[in-house]
Amino acid sequence: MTPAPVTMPAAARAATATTAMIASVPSGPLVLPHVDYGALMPELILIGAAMLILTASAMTVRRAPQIVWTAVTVVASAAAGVASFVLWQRVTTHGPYAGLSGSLAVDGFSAVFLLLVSAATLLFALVANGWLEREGDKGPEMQALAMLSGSGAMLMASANDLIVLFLGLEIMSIALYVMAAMNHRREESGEAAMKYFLLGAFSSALLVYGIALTYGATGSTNLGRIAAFLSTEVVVSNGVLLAGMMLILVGLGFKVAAVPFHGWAPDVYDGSPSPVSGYMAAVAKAGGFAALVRVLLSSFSVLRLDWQPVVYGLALASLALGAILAVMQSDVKRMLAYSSISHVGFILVGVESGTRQAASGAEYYLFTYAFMVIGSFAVVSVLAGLGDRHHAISDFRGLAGRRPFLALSFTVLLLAQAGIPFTTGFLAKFYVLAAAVSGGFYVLATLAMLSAVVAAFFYLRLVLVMYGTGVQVAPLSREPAEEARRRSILQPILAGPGISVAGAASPVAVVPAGTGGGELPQGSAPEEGPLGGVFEQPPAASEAALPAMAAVAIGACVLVTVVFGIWAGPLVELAQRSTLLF
Amino acid sequence: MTPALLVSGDPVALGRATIVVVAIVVVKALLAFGMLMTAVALMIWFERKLISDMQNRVGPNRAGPFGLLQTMADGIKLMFKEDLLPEGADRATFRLAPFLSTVPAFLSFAIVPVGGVVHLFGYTTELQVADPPIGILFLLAMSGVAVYGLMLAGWSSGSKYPLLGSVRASAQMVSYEAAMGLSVAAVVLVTGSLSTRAIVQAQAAHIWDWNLVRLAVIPFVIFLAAATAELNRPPFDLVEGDSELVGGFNTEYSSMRFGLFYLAEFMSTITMSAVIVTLFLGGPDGPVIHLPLLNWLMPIGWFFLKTLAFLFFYVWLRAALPRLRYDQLMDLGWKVLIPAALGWLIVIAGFRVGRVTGLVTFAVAIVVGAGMARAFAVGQVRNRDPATSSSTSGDFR
Amino acid sequence: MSVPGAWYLILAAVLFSIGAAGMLLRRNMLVMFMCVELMLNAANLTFVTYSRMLGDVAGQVAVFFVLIVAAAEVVVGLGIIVALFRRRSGATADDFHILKG
Amino acid sequence: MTGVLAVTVPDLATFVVAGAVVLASAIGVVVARNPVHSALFLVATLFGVAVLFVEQQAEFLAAVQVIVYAGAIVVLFLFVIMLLGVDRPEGLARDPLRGQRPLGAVLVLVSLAEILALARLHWATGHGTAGSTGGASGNVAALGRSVFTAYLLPFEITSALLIIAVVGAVVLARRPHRVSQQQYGARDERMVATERSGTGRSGTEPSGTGRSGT
Amino acid sequence: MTHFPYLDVLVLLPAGAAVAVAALPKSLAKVARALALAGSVATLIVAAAMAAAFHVGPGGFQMVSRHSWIRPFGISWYVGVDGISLLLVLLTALVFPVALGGAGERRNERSFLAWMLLLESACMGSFLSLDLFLFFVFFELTLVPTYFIIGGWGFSRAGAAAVKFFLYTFLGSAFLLIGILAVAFLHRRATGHLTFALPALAARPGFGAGTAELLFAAFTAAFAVKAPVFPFHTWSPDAYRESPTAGVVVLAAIMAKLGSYGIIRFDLELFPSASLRFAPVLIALAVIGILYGAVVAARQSDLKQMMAYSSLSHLGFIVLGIFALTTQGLSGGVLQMANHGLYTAALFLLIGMIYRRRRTWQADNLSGMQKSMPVMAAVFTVVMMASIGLPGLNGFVGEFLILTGAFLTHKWWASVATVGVVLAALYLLWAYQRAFHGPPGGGDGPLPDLSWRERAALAPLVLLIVGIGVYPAPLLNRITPSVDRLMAHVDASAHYRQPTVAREGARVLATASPAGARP
Repeated sequence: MTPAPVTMPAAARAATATTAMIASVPSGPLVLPHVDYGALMPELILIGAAMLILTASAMTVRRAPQIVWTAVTVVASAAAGVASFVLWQRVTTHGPYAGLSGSLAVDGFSAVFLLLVSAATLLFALVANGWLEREGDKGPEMQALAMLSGSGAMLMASANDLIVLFLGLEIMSIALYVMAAMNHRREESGEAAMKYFLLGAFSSALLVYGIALTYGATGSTNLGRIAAFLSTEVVVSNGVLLAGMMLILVGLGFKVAAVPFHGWAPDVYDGSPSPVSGYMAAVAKAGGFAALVRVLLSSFSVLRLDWQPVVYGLALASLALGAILAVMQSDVKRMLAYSSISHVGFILVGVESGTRQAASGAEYYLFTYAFMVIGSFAVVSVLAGLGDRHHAISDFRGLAGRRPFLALSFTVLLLAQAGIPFTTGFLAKFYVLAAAVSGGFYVLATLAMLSAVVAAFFYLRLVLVMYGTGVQVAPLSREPAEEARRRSILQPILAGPGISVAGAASPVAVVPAGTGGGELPQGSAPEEGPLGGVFEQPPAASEAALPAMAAVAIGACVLVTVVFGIWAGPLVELAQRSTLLF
Repeated sequence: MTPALLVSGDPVALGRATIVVVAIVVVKALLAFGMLMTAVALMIWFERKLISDMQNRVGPNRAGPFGLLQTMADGIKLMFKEDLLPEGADRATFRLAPFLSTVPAFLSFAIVPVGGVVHLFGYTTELQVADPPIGILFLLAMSGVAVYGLMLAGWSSGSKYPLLGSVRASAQMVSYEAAMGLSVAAVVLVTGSLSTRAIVQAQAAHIWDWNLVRLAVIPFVIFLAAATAELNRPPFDLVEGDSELVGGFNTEYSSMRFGLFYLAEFMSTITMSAVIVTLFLGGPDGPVIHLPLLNWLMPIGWFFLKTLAFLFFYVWLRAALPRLRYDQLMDLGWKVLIPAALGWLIVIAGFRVGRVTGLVTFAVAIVVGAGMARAFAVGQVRNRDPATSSSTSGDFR
Repeated sequence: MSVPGAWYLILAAVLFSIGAAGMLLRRNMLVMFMCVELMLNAANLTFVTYSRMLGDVAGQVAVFFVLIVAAAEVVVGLGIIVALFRRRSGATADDFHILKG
Repeated sequence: MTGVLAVTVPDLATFVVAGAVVLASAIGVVVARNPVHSALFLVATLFGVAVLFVEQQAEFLAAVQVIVYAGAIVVLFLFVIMLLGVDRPEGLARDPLRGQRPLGAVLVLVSLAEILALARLHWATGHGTAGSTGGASGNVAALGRSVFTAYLLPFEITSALLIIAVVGAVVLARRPHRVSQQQYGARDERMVATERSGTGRSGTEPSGTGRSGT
Repeated sequence: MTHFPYLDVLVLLPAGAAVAVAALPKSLAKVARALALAGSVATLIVAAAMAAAFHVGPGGFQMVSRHSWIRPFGISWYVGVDGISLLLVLLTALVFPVALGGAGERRNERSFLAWMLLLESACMGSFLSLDLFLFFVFFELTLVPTYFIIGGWGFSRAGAAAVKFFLYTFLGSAFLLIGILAVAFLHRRATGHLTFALPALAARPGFGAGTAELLFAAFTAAFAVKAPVFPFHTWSPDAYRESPTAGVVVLAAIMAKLGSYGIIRFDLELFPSASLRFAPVLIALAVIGILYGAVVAARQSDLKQMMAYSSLSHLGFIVLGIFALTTQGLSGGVLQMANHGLYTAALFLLIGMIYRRRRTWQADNLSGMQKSMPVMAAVFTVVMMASIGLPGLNGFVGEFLILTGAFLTHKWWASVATVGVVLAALYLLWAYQRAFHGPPGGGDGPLPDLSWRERAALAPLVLLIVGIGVYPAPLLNRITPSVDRLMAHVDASAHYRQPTVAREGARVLATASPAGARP
């Protein structure tokens, strides 16, 4: 096996491949292509493990405890991670190539995404374990579907053919539709799945039509051949190609929940089981962006001037709407959903510049964001209680007193998402902004940072709530207490637009609008330390034990976020190197 | 629309059509239709007579010799009955449904090679209405479409029992279609072509070239069972189980519309028998005396003989077997026929590659089959025990 | 000589638009889903037409895959719809138990 | 592509008829008030498309289209419609979201116009690889070959897709555990009222759904 | 020269102590305070040692420590100290132990101490960084501990104040980050080399004058918010009032200097010509801030609020000194940063001590404290006088240098600014009179005077206030070479010459005795 070192715009090679394919079609013995199992190993491991646990569960009378399925999933994901790493090693030593009749791109870019998906699946398995045990959901389906979905995302990331891309996307999404519907105790779960499904199907229809038009315009669905075609032919005002490209963009935009196509995200993140929301946010975005970046930056890089304005618009809209709407949420999961939309905006800011740096920036962002968001939803998942219902912001009140570990972890993860230094979140933002700035998109970068400020507001609000500050402790009676609690939570929210929006526009306007000075009642000494009350108050919600596996997952997420935020070199270099092999 | 599908492989579609060619096609179609209609009339008589014999009754004996014209009489009676349209019916659909049922039944017959090749007026033509390159897929397509007739008939009646009957019918037909397709796949695998003509020709040499033998009976059995279910014939006639559903999907129908359903059912039975003959029993293959007329009449004779055997078989089944319970029906389809068909297909494929591969595949298939049996057993246990239950059984139990 | 490909493509584009319009206009989940199928069909028609115009079988292969995907989507989508309805008004689906033969 | 004159009559007729059926039925899918009628129109569209496939030497796909789409997919649709008893006409009069209807229509029209304008009949610019897709009967073989050579990977990964579909169907069909449902939250799940619009033909309801048809 | 890695230790030692404190088991919670104090004192000792090892004379960076951090971006751990940062590092090292010792929080003490130590680390990092990225990281990092300190240990409306503080400063940094990126990438475009190191970027900027002005605006936005300069100050009264004593001490004494330090270090280094161009604007803002702060402060009866506005006024002086763009003014500005840090810290500590005794900040509710607390009254007087700018105390030296420096270039603005000095005297003395004179009232019995512990905390501040006032030469000796270097850089890059008098004047001052400081 001597894989041909194909870099994408290798026109000549693609051309010969085309003729070879056509010539081989009509007659003669069937020559199967060389199957590069090494390149497919991560996907194969995940699919195989999924099959294994499904079969095993069907064969045993007594339902095996959930931990068994989790263990298999963890081992399989770890193995897939190792396989991805081996692949990475191979790519770094032998160079990238297109395997399996050119339908699979084996390069650093895909290897990193394989690694990312493996890690995400592993973490998901850990988080989901506790969730499934709590909900009394026996059976391996959740874990199996997660692995299958992961394999779909992997295929998307390494697809070198639009058809493979489409199939990968469908494998990923269809599994996610099912996973979204798997909370039997919540009405919202079914509706979330429904909404996700309908819009997902709609978007994939758009994508398919886009692929069809692209196929017609370029004569191939192979990304390499499309690139070759576009680089050799002078395509002047090819409307079909543009329409096809835009439809592909829109289809993938739906998947990553970029703004005009984001409508499903909040409901779906809210309604789905919390671990699934995290997985969705990490893996679906990773897969979608991997495909988007590959398509835009390799095949359609010639048409840069055509897609850049669109991506610009998407990025801007995602940034603005994601951040502003997140501020208005009173539910943590919805807030995280909107925040994920603003993160999408950030990644698009990076993509916009269309350089190699953009690819690695997006990659780094997604890689680190996966840990943050899975960790965040893991915390939500642990706290949400039976039925996965309690995730209003008010449910997080005074968390620090009750669950210091969770509060601290969540704080770190939220701060990382807000982009605080010495976390990977900051570096990720820095990375994509660097890509944008180096591409000359100063205005976009600045607007992105402004959106980050708005975003910081709602992350911090949640942190504050967890640490019980700014909120007076509830009086005795129950109902008004609930009301008061809501109102006090809402107070910063109501003040929010005043502070954030006006604040973004002109700092001067804020004091009168917001929480201006000098209004303290004369003579009455201000109550000191709202924290005190919180610590003395008995915890309101019933305390469930922290599932050990979820704790491990959260800890791992936090560690990755902080450690690689400080010891930044390795991950950044990984991202940088991976796209050198792009 | 469908004629376009039909003739695509024929000269008409390729733009080489002359008037004569078109005429031949038209004549063939008309001939086939007439033949089928006659066959249906005879089949109804045949069934009633045979059943009554088996049940020690006399059966129809008034109209015509041996009651041969009984069908005719019934048909005329139906024709003149009042055509009722139920109050709650969805009118258009109610009217459409019988035709949706009849047309596929007839169209399926188009691909069946009735005999060999004849030379008439300087033109060579095959004794079948059409031989499209996708041949046998057309059968599957038509049997897929046939569901609509039943389904819509039940639904559009706007009443309870027909709806239940039609929901059952559609579930049953869709389920068994899978098994049927898989056993057809086995045939296609050994033939290497989808064309029915090619399938028949591949079986022409010897009796052990018949797919019945070459595929070691199993696909044949599966196809037979699946076809019976597709036809809603006993013992799979839950669709119209009179004791439970009054009359099933056609309860609200009367007059000729009812007659059309009846017609469709018998037409399908005949067509299906013919298809089985085509697929597994070599079609018109048989010893032929090479004389000018006989050499093309005898294959037709063989074909009719074989088909008749299956028709007899169907009637016999009806007389001999009780109706299945719905869950038994579904279990048979999903847990026996489909896995068996699939497994056997793989084994055959293995043997096509090489003997060792085939044996290995066979062993693996047995192991997998054992595993599956185990899994089904587990499922049974779980369904009985509500504590461990996570029932996956459908809503129709 | 057969009909020019462009005619087919325009037909497909119109079909696609009808599907998209239906998706946006209707609120019945099942009908919306059917509209998605219309869109997929439009894409398929486009693929087949291009396949003929380019003399390349890849387009037909793509249709093959789209069909598979559509089937898988339908299974899951309808499963979700059924699950949703069953949970919403517990009665509807459970009453089918009388079907037990 | 040569002009219209070169088109043979049967081809043209087939295209026109099938195309008309496709478009008319597609519109029917969208505007039919009863989901069952929508489904039937969908079948008609599918058949029309199948005919167009045949017209373009894609017989295999035409057959698969009918088998898979008409034979399985739409049947499933109808099945679900009947199973759930949602076959009541939908009140199209009510605009779901204020302004969504006109907006949607305008959006679609604009995109259609844009696609058509962008194309301006320069539909295919890719490399024509000359020659046909294999002729009348070679088509299926060519397709099969292609699937097992150039498209081996996508072909194989569809298995994952189908597994997911199966597992998904099983998971979704699974009832929540009875015990735990009593234990928690069964009540309020049931209390959520259904919002079915329109007045149903109660005759078609299999049983008892009338009480939810408020 | 292989010397002790003073700077690395200075940055990392408090962070290490923070981790150690946070990681202490609950059973050892009592040790936390001692440990934290030990950590901050150790930092102070290291800082002192560093100051001792500092070479007086050369204006460049010393004790540079550089290690590659994120190689793909050319980002490195690059720290160094010069005369300008030296002072601020010392101030930081001093104020933190004082704040911890003088105004600790008992509730949830470990977290508080950990956050404080982390904040110290971040401040140190900001003052020492020579890499723009590194600076930004530390600059941003200061927000988090501050946010938690205000939000967690503040007063009734601390939450809102903390959020406001965070958002405002974060908003400023948003522009800063883009500015930094732009500077680096423009540099790369010009040189083909991606780096964030300040000296490299300052030596060869890759942008023209127009771009420089935009970038200057972006950088200055961040610093102006942080400082705060007049129209960007609105977060500060809330934050000052609501934060706990230790927090406000650090906020006013150290954090505010981050802004002015940033202006000196980055604006002047990177965009000399733009600085020159925008100097009038900033001077105008500074003077408006001086007057506005003073007037508003005069109208406050809340002591803490008054001090907040007074800080605004004093910080205006610093900005005025910087943008006078004369060696004198700049030196004065740098010196005044340290001075202001010292007396503000002391004042806020004192106010905190008053609050601890009387649970109020309202000057009207306090009266006659002089009787019961003579020591406190004495200390308060000294510190207050320093704040007013009484000759012989440190405030005077700084303000005098600033005003003389500014007078050379912006005569009218400087004249107007002097009104601020007068106003400062007015409101401070008035407040003093209301709080300390008159009949003792409102309280419950005689109040205890300053405890030994409190005295220990205040002592170093008061000593330095007096010491610098009397003998500022050692500081000016260290500041002036760096300022000279900077001014030379500005002159060279902007084709500008500051008045000769200014340069020479500062030199004379640096070597002169306190008496020589008189005009």
